Amino acid sequence: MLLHLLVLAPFAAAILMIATSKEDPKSSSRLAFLFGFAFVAMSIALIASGNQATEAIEWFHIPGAKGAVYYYLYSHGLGAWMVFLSSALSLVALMTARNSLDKNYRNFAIGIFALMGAMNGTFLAADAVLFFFFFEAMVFPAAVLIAGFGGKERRKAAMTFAIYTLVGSAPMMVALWYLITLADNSLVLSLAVALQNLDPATQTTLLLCFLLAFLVKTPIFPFHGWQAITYAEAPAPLSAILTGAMSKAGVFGFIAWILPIFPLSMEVVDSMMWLGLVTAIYGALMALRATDGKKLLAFSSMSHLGLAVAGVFSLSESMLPAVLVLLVAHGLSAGAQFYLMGIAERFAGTRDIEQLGGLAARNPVFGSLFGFLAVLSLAVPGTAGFVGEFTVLMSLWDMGPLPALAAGLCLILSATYMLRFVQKVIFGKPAREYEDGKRMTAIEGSSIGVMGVLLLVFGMHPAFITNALQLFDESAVQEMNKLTHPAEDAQTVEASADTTGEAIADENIAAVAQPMTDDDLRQLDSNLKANGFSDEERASLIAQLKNMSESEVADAQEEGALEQNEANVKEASENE
Amino acid sequence: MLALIYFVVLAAIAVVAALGVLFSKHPLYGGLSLVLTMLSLAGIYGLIGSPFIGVVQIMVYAGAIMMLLVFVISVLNAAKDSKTPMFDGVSIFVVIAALALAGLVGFALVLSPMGFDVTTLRGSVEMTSKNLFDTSKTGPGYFVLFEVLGLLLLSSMGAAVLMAKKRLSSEVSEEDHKEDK
Amino acid sequence: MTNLPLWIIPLFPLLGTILLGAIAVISSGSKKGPSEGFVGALSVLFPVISFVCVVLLAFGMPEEGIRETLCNWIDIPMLKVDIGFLFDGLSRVMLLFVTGIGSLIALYSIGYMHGDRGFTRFFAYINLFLFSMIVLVLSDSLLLTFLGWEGVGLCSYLLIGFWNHDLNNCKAANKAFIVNRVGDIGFLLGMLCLATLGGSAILNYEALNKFVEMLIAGGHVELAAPILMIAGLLFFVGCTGKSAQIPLLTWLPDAMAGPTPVSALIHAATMVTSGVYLLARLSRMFVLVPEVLLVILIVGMLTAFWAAVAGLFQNDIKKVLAYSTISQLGYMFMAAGASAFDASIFHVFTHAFFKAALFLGAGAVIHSLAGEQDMRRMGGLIKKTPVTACVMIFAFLAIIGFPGFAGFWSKDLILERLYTNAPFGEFFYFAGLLTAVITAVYMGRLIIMTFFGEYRGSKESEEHIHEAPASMLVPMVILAFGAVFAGYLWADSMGIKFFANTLAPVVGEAQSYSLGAAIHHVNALTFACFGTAAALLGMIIAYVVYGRARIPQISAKESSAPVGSKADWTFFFDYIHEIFITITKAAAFIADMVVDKILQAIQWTVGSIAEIVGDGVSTFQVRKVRVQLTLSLLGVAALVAVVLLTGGLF
Amino acid sequence: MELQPIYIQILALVIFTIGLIVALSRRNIFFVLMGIELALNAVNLSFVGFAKTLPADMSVAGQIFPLFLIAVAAAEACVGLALVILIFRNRESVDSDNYSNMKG
Repeated sequence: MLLHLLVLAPFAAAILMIATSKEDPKSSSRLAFLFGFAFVAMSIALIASGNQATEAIEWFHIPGAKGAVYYYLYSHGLGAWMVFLSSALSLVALMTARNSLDKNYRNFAIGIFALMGAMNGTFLAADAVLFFFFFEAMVFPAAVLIAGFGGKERRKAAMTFAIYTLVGSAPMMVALWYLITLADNSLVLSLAVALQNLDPATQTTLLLCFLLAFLVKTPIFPFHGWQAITYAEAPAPLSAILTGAMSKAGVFGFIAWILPIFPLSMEVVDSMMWLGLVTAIYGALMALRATDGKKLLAFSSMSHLGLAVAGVFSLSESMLPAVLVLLVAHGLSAGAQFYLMGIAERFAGTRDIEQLGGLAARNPVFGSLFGFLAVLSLAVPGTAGFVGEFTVLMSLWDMGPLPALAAGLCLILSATYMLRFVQKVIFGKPAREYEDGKRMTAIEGSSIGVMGVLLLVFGMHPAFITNALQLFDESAVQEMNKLTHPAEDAQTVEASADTTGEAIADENIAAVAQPMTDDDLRQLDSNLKANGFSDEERASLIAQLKNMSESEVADAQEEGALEQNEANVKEASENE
Repeated sequence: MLALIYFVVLAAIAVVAALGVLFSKHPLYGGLSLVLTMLSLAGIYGLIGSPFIGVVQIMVYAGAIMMLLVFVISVLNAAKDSKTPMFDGVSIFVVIAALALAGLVGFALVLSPMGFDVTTLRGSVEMTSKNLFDTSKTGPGYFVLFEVLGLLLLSSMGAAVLMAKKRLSSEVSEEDHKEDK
Repeated sequence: MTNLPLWIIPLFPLLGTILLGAIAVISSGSKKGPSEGFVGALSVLFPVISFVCVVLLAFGMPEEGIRETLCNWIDIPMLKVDIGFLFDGLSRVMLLFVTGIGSLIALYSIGYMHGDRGFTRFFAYINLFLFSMIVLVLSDSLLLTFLGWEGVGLCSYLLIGFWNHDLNNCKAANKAFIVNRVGDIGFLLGMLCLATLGGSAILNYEALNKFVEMLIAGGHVELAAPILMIAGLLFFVGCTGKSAQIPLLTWLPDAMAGPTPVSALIHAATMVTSGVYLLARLSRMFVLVPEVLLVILIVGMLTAFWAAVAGLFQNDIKKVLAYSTISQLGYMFMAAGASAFDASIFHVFTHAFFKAALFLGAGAVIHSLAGEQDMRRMGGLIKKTPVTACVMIFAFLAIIGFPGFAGFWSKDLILERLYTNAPFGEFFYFAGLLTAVITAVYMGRLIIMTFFGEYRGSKESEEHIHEAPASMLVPMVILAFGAVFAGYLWADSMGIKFFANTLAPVVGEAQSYSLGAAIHHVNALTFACFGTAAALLGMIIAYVVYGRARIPQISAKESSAPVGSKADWTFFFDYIHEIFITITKAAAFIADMVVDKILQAIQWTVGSIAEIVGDGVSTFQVRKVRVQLTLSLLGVAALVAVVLLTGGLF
Repeated sequence: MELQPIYIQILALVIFTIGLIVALSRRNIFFVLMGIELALNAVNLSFVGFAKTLPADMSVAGQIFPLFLIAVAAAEACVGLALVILIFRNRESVDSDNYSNMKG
């Protein structure tokens, strides 16, 4: 029920908003706020209530496909958090837009609700065709809003945005159609099974088709042409939603669709990771030179998302929670910064950072908030950004020191451009005389402040985020199996699904650290022996390990010991 | 053998008349040749055992539709347009394209084997009415199509009447003229 | 009184931050601002309370320290970290002087910052800094230390750029933060490196020590050494960033753009010593890799020597002190490199007193001269501000290692340990001694130029020179007492080893491992004599060179930065950093102007081709409907042909 | 020599081609309409011809469908002529090339 509400109710809200007065933003904004709060509350409830799925309703048949397309929603931790981001950012967007737009507020709210519905659908869809439907549907409200409410070059921006994203996902549509003509239906598992029977060349082609759509949406390095102009020209509240929630659809696609469906070869994983890192560094370098405040933020988000994609393709055990925390943190902080930049633009009448300056003195509350959020986006420990970036770095370290070094360079650069940004916008003296525009109102300030506080809270206790994460848990897999194969060969599907979804599936298993057993010790002993340790050395080491695992109650130490003997074994083999 | 002779004669008439449509200068002559084609086609229908269609062809097609056409042509005096050339450069292109298509399709036809089936039903009035108005659940369901067709005819009549109404006032046609620009 | 929970220590400064921050934000709209007395009282109260807590805890501390795990912090696969605190000999010392000096400097700042528009904001930052610093030294795991580590860097950024309407301050602040960030990444990667060795649990200090013990006991040191060496080097990069060592030291002189109490608290007494703290904290790990220790030793020596020479050329009173700080930090690193971690911490301790006193004294001088920082416009101030002068002179004697003063004990100890412990000990001892001479020279120059001779500023400004208010003098005097007597906690030649004993549980084992059985026993008195001689020699040189009023008159416009070859020496590392900055800028330029333009060109080409094709087809279509239909006819023909040729797909 | 279904089909094809050529190559709008009628007739013939090659029940559809086609042709002629008259009133021309005001 919650899922249906979150996906369909925004559209209903958009339709209801039509009934409100176009001339009177006050009444329509009240209704919009009400809806916005309701959606945020629902998304929190969704996170709190864990994994759930709706009944699979047959929607329609695609000619040539074996099975039906289902209207089937499924919420796992990742999707639920993304839904939270989309609804929370939409609410704040509605709040900040209230002061910037007067007459057309109603239409803006309609667009935002439609966008929110499409985004929620994207993040919750369990059926590939449904996912694709919403994935495309996101583009239209966003493009219309950009064309309707954007800056000077809004038409060009809207066209660039729409064409880039639609063309980018066209190959995915073809690949998807091809896949569902082979699969039993369009759910993840059956797609994965269908793909297994294809020859490698076809698999690679299909993979590239799918990748392209998400690469463009995220965006990743050579496909980022739409991003800067779109984020810069879109109205600031919309830019916040675009970067905070919509661009996450790309990363979400990598995690929820690419990884489970495609058996990835090492080259693909490696090149995707490097592509992510190149994006991260490239974005940071571009941000260093950007003079348009919103473009700077756009490149900064590109940099962060590149890091997230690199993290996804590190495929380490801790990848999923790490990337999720990073995404949530980035969504909140980048969103808040876009809102603030919008307020600065409204206040000073320009978004050229060379023209801005001295806002800390002219508008101290705004200045403090701006500085506060800039610091939060710098991944200072104690903020959610730090937890995300540190854990992503840790995942990257698994792939070797070089990726981690590149990511470290990216962090240094991020500090550089962010400080430059802060310095140019709020410090120093204004470069020109201007009339003050509308100041930041209490409701805007407090809503953005709440986002900052959330970042701190998540930073000190990221378990709020990571606990919600039970992607592809047992019951869901079984549920899908039932749908795929009513009775007879559920067994085989499960087996094959396990192998394909391995990258994801062992996340949960690995999370449980096992205490040392005698078997482990025996195993270790033989390992050591094979590596040329003398008898006394082995005995002493094992005695120590035994002592440690007995005496230490806390599992931290146990893990340390476990890891230690692994490390020893590893080093021993290196030594040879 | 006799059937073949009848067929050849009728076919020759039909083709010659069709070519007449193609080469006649005045649309009135073209229309009359077309009627001739249709009549000979009706004969062929009868020859191959579908007399009902042949009769309908004569009554509805040749009788009603073509007469309407000829009537309109005679009403509009300017229908004969001496300024417009009969053929132009495009025509050659068209002929080549059409012949290419025809050649390919004909090639395909010649390749595919077929022969008359002895059990084929004769397209009599009885057979037609039995199938067309079979309203039982297991039947072919042509009657629904029949009703839809009735609606189509009704609506096309309505459309024709609407357009005819516009013709009555000259102001409207001026407005149309503007709109067309 | 040991039943106090540990989290109460950082709690109060945090409360202070939140409270003062709220006051600052709320009152920012009003013209007048909140009452300074009220805000000042609040801002001193919180550090003092946590100081009292530290003292109470310190006296009842058991030998092995107090451990306390507050709650779970990060819990994901591969990374499980708790928020936990560790109160042992090392953190006791650090906390005592961090909170103590922090409280004193907060008190001093009330006078110094009087009338500033950002009065409340300043104290909010100071409290935030104390919170971060307490977390840094109190935490029981590297990750939480890193929280404090970045936190103090952030506060340093905020406080250097405190007067943010001047962009130069902002730039100095940015520089400090970015250079520190480079070091922080080293720290971060070091943590990752350790984690690959032993899982995330090893980030806990206790687990790390256990791990090291296990390695030693099992005889697997040489197996782990390569990874440990990389980790050690990375951690050391982190330390060089925070503690302004070669090569990441350029930010500290620029950081003097901040208010003077900030320089005293952050850039002299506490924050910059956190690198030394980290070395001591990880001493067990570092002693396993003597190569890294050697690197530390060499870097420390070079830094100490270079900064001392650069200090000779400075005209800005605060810059002299900044370079002196770098130089003294170099001493501490040398000590750590010679695996004399207790001596380095002892020097941190004494240095905190005399350097804070020097900075506060300099602040008082600047305050009395209404913002003048150029020493060439000072002179003869001993008559006008006798108390400040006395404080400064005591601290001066302490820093040059005059017998009996605090610096004497700690510096001598370091030199002695260098001689006995380090490889090529004689060489490093000599370098240290030479640096001590130079230290005495530039500090003597500072004292002479500031307090003796004739006043060289303008006449009208001479009228306004006045002694600082009591709220500034009291902390100075207390610190001066510290500068004199702090050294007696470990007066080696007098047989007092209190300080060494308190640190023994933390670093003792590491040191004994590093030294092995062969501990040289030398006559401490000999070293004391050499040290004293160096100090005296330096003072004499200073008097000969600068004592006879040979200070050139300067025009009012001239900046206080050194020029010519002196500048080359001073800014040597700035030039090196410039190379990296240029590379980054070039990369950004290429990304922006070349790569992005190429991508845009491709994008534009594809777009325009599509447009041209579309235009062409549409003009084609408009004119001839029949042609278009015929084309479709041909299309059908082509399809038929395809079907015929392929024989049909189905 | 007996009558073969293929003859019927070839006749239908010839008439269809002539119809197409008339419809596309003549510019007089009346000839265009007549060409379409011709092509439709050819299709009818083809339907019936094919129906005769199928056994009993299956031959029904092929013989019913031409009836529908004739009815549709009637509707088409009705509307088409009305359109021609309307356009002729506006343009004073029967040249189909003059009618094209489609702008891409």
